[in-house]
Amino acid sequence: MAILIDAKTRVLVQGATGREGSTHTASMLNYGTKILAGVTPNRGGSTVSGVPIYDLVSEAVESHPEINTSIVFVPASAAPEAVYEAIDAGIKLIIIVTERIPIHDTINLVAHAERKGAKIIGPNCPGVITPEVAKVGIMPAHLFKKGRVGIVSRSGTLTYEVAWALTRSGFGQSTAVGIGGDPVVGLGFVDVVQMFEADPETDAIVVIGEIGGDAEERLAAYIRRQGLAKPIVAYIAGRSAPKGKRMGHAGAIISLGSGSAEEKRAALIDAGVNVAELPSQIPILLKKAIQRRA
Amino acid sequence: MAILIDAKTRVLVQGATGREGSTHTASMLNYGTKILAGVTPNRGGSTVSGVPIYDLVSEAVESHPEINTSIVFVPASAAPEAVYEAIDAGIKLIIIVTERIPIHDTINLVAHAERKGAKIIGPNCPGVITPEVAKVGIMPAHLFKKGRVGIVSRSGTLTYEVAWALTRSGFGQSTAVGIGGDPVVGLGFVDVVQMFEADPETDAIVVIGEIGGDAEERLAAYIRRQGLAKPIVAYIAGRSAPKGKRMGHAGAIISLGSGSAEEKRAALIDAGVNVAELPSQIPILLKKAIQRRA
Amino acid sequence: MNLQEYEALRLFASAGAKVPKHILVKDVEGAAEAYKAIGGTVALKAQVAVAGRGKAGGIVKVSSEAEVRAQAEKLLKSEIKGLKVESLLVEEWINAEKELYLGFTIDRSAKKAVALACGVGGIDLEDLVKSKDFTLVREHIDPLKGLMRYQAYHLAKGIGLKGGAIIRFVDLSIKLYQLFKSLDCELLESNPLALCKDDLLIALDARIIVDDNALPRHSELAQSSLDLNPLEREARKEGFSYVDLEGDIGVIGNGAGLVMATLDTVTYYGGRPACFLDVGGGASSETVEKAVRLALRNQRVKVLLVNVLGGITRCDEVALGLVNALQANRTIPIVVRLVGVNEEAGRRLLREAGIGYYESMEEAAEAAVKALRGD
Amino acid sequence: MNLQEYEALRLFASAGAKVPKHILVKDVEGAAEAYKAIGGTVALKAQVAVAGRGKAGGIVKVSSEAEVRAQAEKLLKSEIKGLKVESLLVEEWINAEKELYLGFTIDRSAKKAVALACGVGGIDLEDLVKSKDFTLVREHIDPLKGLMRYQAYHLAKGIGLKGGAIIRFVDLSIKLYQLFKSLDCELLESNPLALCKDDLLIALDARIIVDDNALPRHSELAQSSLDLNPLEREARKEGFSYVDLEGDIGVIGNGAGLVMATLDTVTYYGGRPACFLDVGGGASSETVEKAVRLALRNQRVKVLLVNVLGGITRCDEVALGLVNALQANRTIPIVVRLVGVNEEAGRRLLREAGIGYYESMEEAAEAAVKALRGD
Repeated sequence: MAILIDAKTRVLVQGATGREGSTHTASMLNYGTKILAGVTPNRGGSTVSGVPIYDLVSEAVESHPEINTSIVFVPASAAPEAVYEAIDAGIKLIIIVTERIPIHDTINLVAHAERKGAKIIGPNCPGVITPEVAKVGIMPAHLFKKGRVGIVSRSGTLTYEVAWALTRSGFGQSTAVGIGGDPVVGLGFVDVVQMFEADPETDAIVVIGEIGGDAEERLAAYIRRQGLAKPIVAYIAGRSAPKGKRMGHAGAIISLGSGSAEEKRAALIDAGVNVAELPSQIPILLKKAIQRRA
Repeated sequence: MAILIDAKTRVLVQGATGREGSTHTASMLNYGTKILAGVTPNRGGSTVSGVPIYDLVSEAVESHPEINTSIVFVPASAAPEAVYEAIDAGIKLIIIVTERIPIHDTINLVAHAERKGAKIIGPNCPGVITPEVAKVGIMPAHLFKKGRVGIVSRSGTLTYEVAWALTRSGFGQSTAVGIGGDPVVGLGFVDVVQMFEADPETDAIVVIGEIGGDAEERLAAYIRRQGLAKPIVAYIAGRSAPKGKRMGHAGAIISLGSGSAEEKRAALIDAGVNVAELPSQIPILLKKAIQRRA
Repeated sequence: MNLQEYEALRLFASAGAKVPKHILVKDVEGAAEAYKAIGGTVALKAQVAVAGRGKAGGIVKVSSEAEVRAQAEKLLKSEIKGLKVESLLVEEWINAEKELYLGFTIDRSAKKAVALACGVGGIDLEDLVKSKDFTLVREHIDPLKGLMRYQAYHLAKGIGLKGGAIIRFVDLSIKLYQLFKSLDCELLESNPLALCKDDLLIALDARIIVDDNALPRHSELAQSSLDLNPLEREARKEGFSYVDLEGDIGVIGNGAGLVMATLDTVTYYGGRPACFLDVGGGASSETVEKAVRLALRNQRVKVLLVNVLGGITRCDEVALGLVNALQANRTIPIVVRLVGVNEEAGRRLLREAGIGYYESMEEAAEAAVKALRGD
Repeated sequence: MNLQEYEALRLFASAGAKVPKHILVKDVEGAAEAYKAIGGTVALKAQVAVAGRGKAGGIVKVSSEAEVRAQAEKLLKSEIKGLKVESLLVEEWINAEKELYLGFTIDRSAKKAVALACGVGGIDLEDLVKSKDFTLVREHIDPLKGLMRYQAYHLAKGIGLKGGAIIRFVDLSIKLYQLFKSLDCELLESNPLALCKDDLLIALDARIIVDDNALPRHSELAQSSLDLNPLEREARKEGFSYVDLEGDIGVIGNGAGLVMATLDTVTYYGGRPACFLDVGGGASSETVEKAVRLALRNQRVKVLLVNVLGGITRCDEVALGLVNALQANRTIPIVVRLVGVNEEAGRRLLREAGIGYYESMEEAAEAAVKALRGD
């Protein structure tokens, strides 16, 4: 059943009529994702790639009560309200692709989602793919292949790079989750690793971290505390990044004396995680780790 | 064990050094209430009737971890923050005596308390008394007597009037709860009636309502839906109040075409509640109701 | 506190809502001047803060200066639901394609603010709430995030708006909600809200009730009290809860619930209360004295009934206040019920002044009714 | 965005915080004038938005006009941590009884804002966080209710304040938190915050970093970018994520994570990157062309490494952009890794233009390092 996204996933696209929204609606449908409806205020009654558009999430959900997942392409200024709307309509998994949402808005919406028991992925994330089942995101799906390795990542293109390397090495993926590159995001490494650990269709886990914050250190602390039954390999981008400079992602910055790749690597290694020095080493380390456990 | 307040109740007084706070601290202590600490910012280190005063609730709770109840006498402008402070320090029962708290502030603090699983009584309430055990409130305790009737009321003095009438008729009280006279309050009639219904030390229930809002109608609806094993008698003040005029309590106003005493009486009678026409009839109706059930 | 209509209109406008041209006037000459400034057809609106003003003849449509003068004179001499008309609003007459209702208030059971909209306007909210003929659409507002655009959108669709009207309605709702919240309102409504051509929305009427408890943080508001008569205004200044009633037995007591119950008991025994006066908790003798003097200024009061159950309030203080108030001025019968803390000392004071007292509220109420009948 | 210090001081003052008298100057003459206006002892502070300015000699205490002239001239000719000093703040010298730290930032793991206070000021927050010598007191801020007074009180007690100083610290904290929130800050700090006699608190330094993503709603802020060098400023204008580095291999790619990994791979093979340039997702040929031209303006770039994994980005667009950019201007070796959507079309374009390409990032990075060595 993989994690987060599976054959039962029924998708709502918020901001479906915009450039990004419509392009990716077509691409997701093409991959076989079951998209039941889209929402754009004042566009109710139209369609995008045959998907009916509604003015309000409540209307979409009323007409399509099977909807259980939303993907948000709404521009940053309106995205937080779109997420509240989805939460209030009872949708429990919301994937926010939108980038450039102000951090205080994200803090508020993540707090609200927690209050209402909804899971948030992102913002500023490529989404989630369960290869050959469904993609709720913007990733180039041809690089992914069905299999038993779970990927969780703070980066978009680097996820594709790693997924492709795994695919070519014969490691298909159960699910790949992009948690987003912002300083504050909904689900974190620990949340997703716990899901992979519990998922019978996942045999091994790949974590792609980067500089900034302490998400990797928290994962390391979690693993030290709880242990992990499945083999895990990590890669941390940004070893050569200078202090105090934002490396593209809003969250990728070494600041307040923490967040360097070295610290993260050290913490993970200390927790028994295999850490690759280059993305291309991931499949090799994974193979070794699996053999070791077997 | 009565409800809300019992022998295990350990009290913090917020705003203990003010005129009201210090008077009632003395009076509650005198009644035997276990007050462990008081809080007033910048007064830490002093005492009120021998009770140690702290600057912060967190300090009081650290020194007296047995504290499980707070009573708030802090002036309206600072009362909401005092309540947040108590909630954040983990106190699960907070009795707000303060009157004149703006309604939007009350809405916020009640929502926050719900989020954190704390019970709020009031604002603008006389508090709670479990006669001959403890009083956490401002009521004249000599009018109350230990017994097996639970009282819940939107009014202060009228509660005393009714308690005294019950006492003189030989009906002592298990607990008397003043839920407060504001339009929005924490615990409502239904919450407290449910507690009395479940309380082995309560045999019968007296409800004192008044005009304004629909708390009595909601109680009636609850009783119609769920039934009630214990005999119940109600009195509704304000049959002779005109529409659109606020009768003292912020909440006592017939507005938007609802909230009249007649409607409330009719709803309660329809739910099988015995409704007194005068406060003095309550003990008589109670006697009859108890005999009927027996 | 009920704001005056012109002040509510000003606040609506400052929040970004469109309102008609309007001028507040106090006399006929002013009304004529205002008409000249606005022209065409105008509404003359009596400035009294009561619901149902329109039905009671408080709004007149006029189209000439002569008519303005005649109607203004008539209105300024009238009383509406017991309140004297002291000023008029001369307001541009707007041709609405449709009249709507939009309001915000507090839903006590939900413990939240609520936005209300209806596809029909100009009808009392009370009637809207009770009627089965109109659909009143509601959206509860999460205090932690405020009114969301999609909620306003839902209201707009719920009352049948389309296209551009939806967008304008959503924008207006968000603006008025912000005003409602920032002013600590109990009620804020536009009724009717006119939908005009080109999807323009114009608030023909603005009504705002600010939470009295929040007034200390709204010094920007003129303290108006158009919904109170002179005695009620004075009582408020003195810090009493006072309500004028239509009977002849004045009722004073300590505690709102107790005073309400006293009114009910008087009514039960066939009497009719003339006023509700709560002296509050812990009243001093001076406070009680003031309260009695105030009640006696109500010309309808023929018998005074004082009901005190002393808890925080001390009976001796109450008795002293009564004695002092009545010393020089005991023109009508007074009936007292006095029990509780220091009751013996209080009763002694009353006995010495020749004032009787009762043990129970019922006895006292019955005695007051009898005293009125001269029994 | 790092605000300039004088702007941060102005915002602090408008929020109700006390700040020293200060004047921004651009030249020696201005500094002398400012000194005359302020008098006594002043601090000359280089306006560069980098941490550790004081330690790097960017703050000088002076007490005479001659000194001011001499030191201002020196400072205005200097560079601090690679940033040219273009202006100075002449600031009244405050005698502090004690220096404190007060700041607000985002705690990523808690997903909340956090207030931080320390009984020692003037030390980098970075060092405060890491040091065991000082107690840094933290209060997480519930986004739904903001910083509460009792939390600020807790901070004040936690850093050892007493009496009136506590009350002033609490008031200041609430004011600065409101500023932090209303400006959408990532960081707002006063370091040092001076505790002076009579419990006065004066912000000797004000530092504000506004969330770039929130800038669209803060048109009131002057767009300053003192933390960026000229090439970085230009890149930001073009919409690129660009960071200047100290090596000689320029790195361009699509996606921040991928570009970071490319830098790491270059480093792994012994090379040193000269820049980080992310063209983003779905870049057109024009965007790629601009990116290449921009990178080539970095004088340190001796080899250019382009790493594109096409998903949303199309390889043919990338190739076209590269070819166009390099047509007239191919002075240095370029190494390309190009795979993904439309890779065949893209590679054909490269082949036709005589540009080689690789299949893997590792091969390409290794090749770039070799190209630099002239292998």
